[in-house]
Amino acid sequence: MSAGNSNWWSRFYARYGVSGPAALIMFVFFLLVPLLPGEFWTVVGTEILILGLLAMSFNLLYGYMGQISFGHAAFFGLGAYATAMLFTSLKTPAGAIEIPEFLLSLLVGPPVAALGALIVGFFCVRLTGIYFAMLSLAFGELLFYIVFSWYSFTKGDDGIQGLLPPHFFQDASNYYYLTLAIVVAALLLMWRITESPFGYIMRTLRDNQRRAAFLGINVRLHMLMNFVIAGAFAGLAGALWGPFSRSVSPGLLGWQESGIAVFMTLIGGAGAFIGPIIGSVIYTMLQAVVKMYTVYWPLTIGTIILLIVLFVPGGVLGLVEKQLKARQGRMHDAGNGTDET
Amino acid sequence: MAAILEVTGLHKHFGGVHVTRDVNFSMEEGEQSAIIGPNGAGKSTFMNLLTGYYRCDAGKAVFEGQDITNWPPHRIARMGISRAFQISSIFSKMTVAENVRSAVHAQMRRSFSIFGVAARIGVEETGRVLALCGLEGKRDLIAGELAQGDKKRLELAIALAGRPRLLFLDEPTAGMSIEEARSTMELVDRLNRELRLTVLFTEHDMGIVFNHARKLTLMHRGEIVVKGTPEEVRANEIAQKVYLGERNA
Amino acid sequence: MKQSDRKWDKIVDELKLSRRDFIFSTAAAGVLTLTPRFASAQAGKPYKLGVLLPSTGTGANYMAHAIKGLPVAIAELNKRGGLLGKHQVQMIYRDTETKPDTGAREAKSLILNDGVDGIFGTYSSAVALAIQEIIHEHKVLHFAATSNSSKITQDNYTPYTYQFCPDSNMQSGAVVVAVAKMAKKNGWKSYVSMGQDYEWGRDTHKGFSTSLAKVAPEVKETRQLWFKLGETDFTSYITAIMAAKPDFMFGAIAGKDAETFLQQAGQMGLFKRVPFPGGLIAVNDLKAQRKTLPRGMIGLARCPFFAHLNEPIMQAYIKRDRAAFGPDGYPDDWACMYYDALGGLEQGAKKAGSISTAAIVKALKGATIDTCRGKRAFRDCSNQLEVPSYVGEVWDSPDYPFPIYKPDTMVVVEAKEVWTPTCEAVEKLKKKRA
Amino acid sequence: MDIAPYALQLFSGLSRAMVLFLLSAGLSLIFGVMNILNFAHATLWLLSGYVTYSIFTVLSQQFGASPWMLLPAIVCTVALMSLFGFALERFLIRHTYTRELPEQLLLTFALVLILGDVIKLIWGVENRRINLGVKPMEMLDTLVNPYQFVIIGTGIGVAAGLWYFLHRTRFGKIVRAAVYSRSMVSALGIPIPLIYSGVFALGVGLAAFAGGVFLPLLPMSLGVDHDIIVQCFAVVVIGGFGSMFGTFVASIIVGVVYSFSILFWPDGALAMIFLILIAVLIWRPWGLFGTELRY
Repeated sequence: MSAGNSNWWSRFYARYGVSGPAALIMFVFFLLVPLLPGEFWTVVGTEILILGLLAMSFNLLYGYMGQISFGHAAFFGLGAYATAMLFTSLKTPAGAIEIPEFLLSLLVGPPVAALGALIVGFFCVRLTGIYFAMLSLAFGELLFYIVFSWYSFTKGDDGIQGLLPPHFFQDASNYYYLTLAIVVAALLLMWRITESPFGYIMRTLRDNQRRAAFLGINVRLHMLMNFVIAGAFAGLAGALWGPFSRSVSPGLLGWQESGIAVFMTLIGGAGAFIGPIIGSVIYTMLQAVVKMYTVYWPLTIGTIILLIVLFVPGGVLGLVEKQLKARQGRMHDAGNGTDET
Repeated sequence: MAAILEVTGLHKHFGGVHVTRDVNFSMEEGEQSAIIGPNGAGKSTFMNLLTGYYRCDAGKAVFEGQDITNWPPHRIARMGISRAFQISSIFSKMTVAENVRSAVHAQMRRSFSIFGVAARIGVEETGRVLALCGLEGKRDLIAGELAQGDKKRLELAIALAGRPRLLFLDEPTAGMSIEEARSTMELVDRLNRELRLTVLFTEHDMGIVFNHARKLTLMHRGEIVVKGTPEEVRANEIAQKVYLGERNA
Repeated sequence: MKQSDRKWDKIVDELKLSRRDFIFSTAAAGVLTLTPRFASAQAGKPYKLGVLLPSTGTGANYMAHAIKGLPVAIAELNKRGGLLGKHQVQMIYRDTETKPDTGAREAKSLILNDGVDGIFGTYSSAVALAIQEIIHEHKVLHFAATSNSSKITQDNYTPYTYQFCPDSNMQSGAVVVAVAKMAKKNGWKSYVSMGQDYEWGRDTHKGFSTSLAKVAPEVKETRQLWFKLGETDFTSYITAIMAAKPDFMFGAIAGKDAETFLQQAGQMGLFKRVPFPGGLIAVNDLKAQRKTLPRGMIGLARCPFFAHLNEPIMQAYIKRDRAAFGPDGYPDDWACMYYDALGGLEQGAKKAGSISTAAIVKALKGATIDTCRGKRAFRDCSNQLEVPSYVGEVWDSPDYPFPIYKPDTMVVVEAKEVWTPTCEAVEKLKKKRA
Repeated sequence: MDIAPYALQLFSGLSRAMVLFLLSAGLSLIFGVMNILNFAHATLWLLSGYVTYSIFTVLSQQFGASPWMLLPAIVCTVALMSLFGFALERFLIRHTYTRELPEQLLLTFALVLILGDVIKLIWGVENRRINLGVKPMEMLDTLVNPYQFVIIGTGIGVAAGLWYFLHRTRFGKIVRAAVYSRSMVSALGIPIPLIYSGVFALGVGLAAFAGGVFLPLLPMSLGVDHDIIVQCFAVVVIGGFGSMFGTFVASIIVGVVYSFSILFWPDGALAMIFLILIAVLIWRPWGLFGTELRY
């Protein structure tokens, strides 16, 4: 019995790495969130999912392609604005929105963000490392500035209010389950992509771009495609954000928002597929709790990031994985190693 | 027999320094030859020019009748030119099998497939290349953690996974034990013999050069000094002065 | 400043808060997250009041006094028994960071987690608009007293929001009244505008230029300059203004940017060449820049204590704050308006005979309340308190350690003269709410 | 044509340029030598402004108020902050040299958050300013702030000083060599870690100096660092990584372009900076005066 169990476990672990069990546990946990007393934790859960999706999309660039983007939130913001604008124009004269129109407005976020990513990415993928980071930052700031200044189109600094979802989704639990369904579907799609030949080509680009080029890989074109995919997922997260927050504002595109995606990824661990979501759980919950007690939230999160960079370089999941590997190494000597990591 | 590679008047300079100067060079299909020369002679630059890593300032390179001058690396690679690097250049965070598998995917033109399952595509080919290079037992190890000799073999495996018709090897045995070097060069010989793979390699070890290359090209200060069979090169006066003399003395 | 900090420490001791709690939740900034610990004899259900103001971002220095003053005011209210004499008020403070998203998130946290009954705030209009969506949905009372975009009470109207501050149109209207008089007197013909490139700046500028064009069409705007929030170097803007040689300049500048601009412009002698009438110069500016503000400059204020020294309520505010924060601790405009909001809450509960939001909202509709600015009524259609704006000349007073507006030339522009003229016009602006 | 407005705008542009240069010089130095993009540079600058304020206030109370008290206050601040920079490098930054780029960025980003709140804890949210009592002076039929000559002079002085240091002193030459080849420097038997600590301390010292010099012009307030660091990045990137001369030229370009944008297209002044930055990154990612080899 116990042998069979461990066999099942090791096969499962071998196939999905530490992400598999973590994802299963989290999925069960996420299903149960609305059962917690009070609406508050459901709202926090929704935020965890949306920002987690943003961080996951960022990690397509960072963890899989090896480039750090400080302008990734620009696509989150573009998605949010696209949805917000369509949402506003689809409202009935009475100021409400019907469910089909609402879902339609959610759909517009990813393509708009992907289009933005295509334009920005066209330039960014020519560079790597710090230059990639700087150029993405510059474009992100430029997009922020455009949304901020183009008052007649975007309502500028005011943002867009009144994004109250249809009555059914005004209930926190219903919106939560909608978000959960969309995010889980997006993550399954992402998993599929990262395990595809394309996903592994991304890893080769992360490890050694020059070598990949000599294999016949058009480096820039592949990077651009990944940039667009990541932008689309960020746009999806943005689309969910507006109706969740009931309003959007230009700050969603700013570099500090990008910084949050970077934080989450780093806290959870960029090396594991599910790492950024774990990061989102930790970051968002901490934020919700810490802000109840002190205004010194930046100090708190700054110290945590400092400690993680110094002492837990692989993030929380990296640490877990290391522990598990050490245990596994002790249990079986050699034999079935892991297929995926 | 037709030349598979024809290079004429290849010229490259960095700032004021000429690293290759008016290089004319050709290879026939199925040939296995070596470029030798002291450090800084321009051997690696020559390979970098032919594989598109550097742009040349003048000259022309024709591969299988197609002008590939100044093409980007990935297009040259797709033409069927592969290379292995002097300092092993592998995908260090991926496993050995994943390294080779991705190279196979690239060769299969599946690199843009985002919905395929990587673990199920090109499995046979991957297995074959791994077996060929003696890396089956190490397929699940992380590439960056391999021993130096294994890294070089993986380097070769990645190059072979592209199913090249012309293979450049930059110091293929550097860092290997004598035993590993021998088996690696035997593999190269076999590929050349059985698959009629055209091979051009650089090497410092004159023993390997004379045992495994049927033609030699000696470069010095960016220029080709001598071309010919090992015996011809060995007999050449300039060659002895600039290179062989110092080495074999 | 040092002295007031020490006084503040004393207050905290008197409030019987442990020093450790104080450090933990507030530290030197005087930023509070605290609940008073007075046990009341006939304690009813406590009234939980969320306070959403920034202690981070452009508006932080403007809000500092209000953030540290509100707990003192609430403590005093609780000593009297609280709302209706039996409901102790618990204040829960959250930082909006001057970001709409953070504001919306913290509003949700206050409502859903802390279960607040009412929310005071906030500084930035954009944040206020975002918060309104949340408070309308959850039917929570909202008193605004700094953010003054006219949208808050008109376009984005919700019955749960009450505005204690003159809105942006009322403020620029007041400036126009003053400027038109001065233009006539001095023969001014041209001006340059400069503003913060965001909603409030644009809105204020629009209000000013359109009404001035109506009142004094001969005065022309020759140049507009917009700068990004958080600008640190105004030199190039100042030389550009001087180069245009206007008769005067109009500015829509607030927060720390106003402080920076006034300092740099003063040092460059801008105001010796170009009068700057009607820039926002609130009591906190008069205090902070007491040495450097050019005397004779015409400023605009929202609720200056020195304009209503005869009002008993104002006298009480001044007395309380000077006792709490030292002799220099006169409440600034923002603090006064939040105290008025607290007073409004107390009177609303009394009128309603209940602390339920629905009852208070109903009771305050069109009601007249006592404020530090005298008896003032809420406008029926927008819940805008009928409060004036103040335009005056910076002047050294013998009575205060900092300059105030010169009393005999100060113009008090009443709300009715400058606000959106009819309720029909307001109704037209209101967006539909589902 | 009246030339005076343009001359004035050029003057204010130069003043802005020197402000940017003083702020970016340390950033550029640290990046060039250590390859670390220090997000916290502007926060360290802001912290220095507060520290200078406090020392200035104490000195004025002890020895009587005088604008000249600013000089000893700046000297003390630079010394203190350099020490702080030395310690930062030794205890924090050093651990990230072998790490990947994002982790280095995040470490300095964490410092932005931490130091920002430390300022709030110590000085509160109220702005801090000092008043030197400078009187405006007449120039070109208009008035200017004489302190701006101090800023421009200081900027040029610092540029000259840095040039002298990097080209004429032994330590400076080693630092320059380290920009191009670390292995060469360590082959000379010079301990690289010491150079890094020294350079980081020097960079923070420059930020501290800038903080003190701006104090009479700019009230110190929380959050200024967030607004200004992106502009500093733009200057360093446009000038070219590792090139102090490039940083100097880029400051002038950015400052003057900004200044003239205000005259001709005020709404787009900041967008102009980002457009220049994007153009440079696309056309010459290594910057106007950077070295291509390091790209």
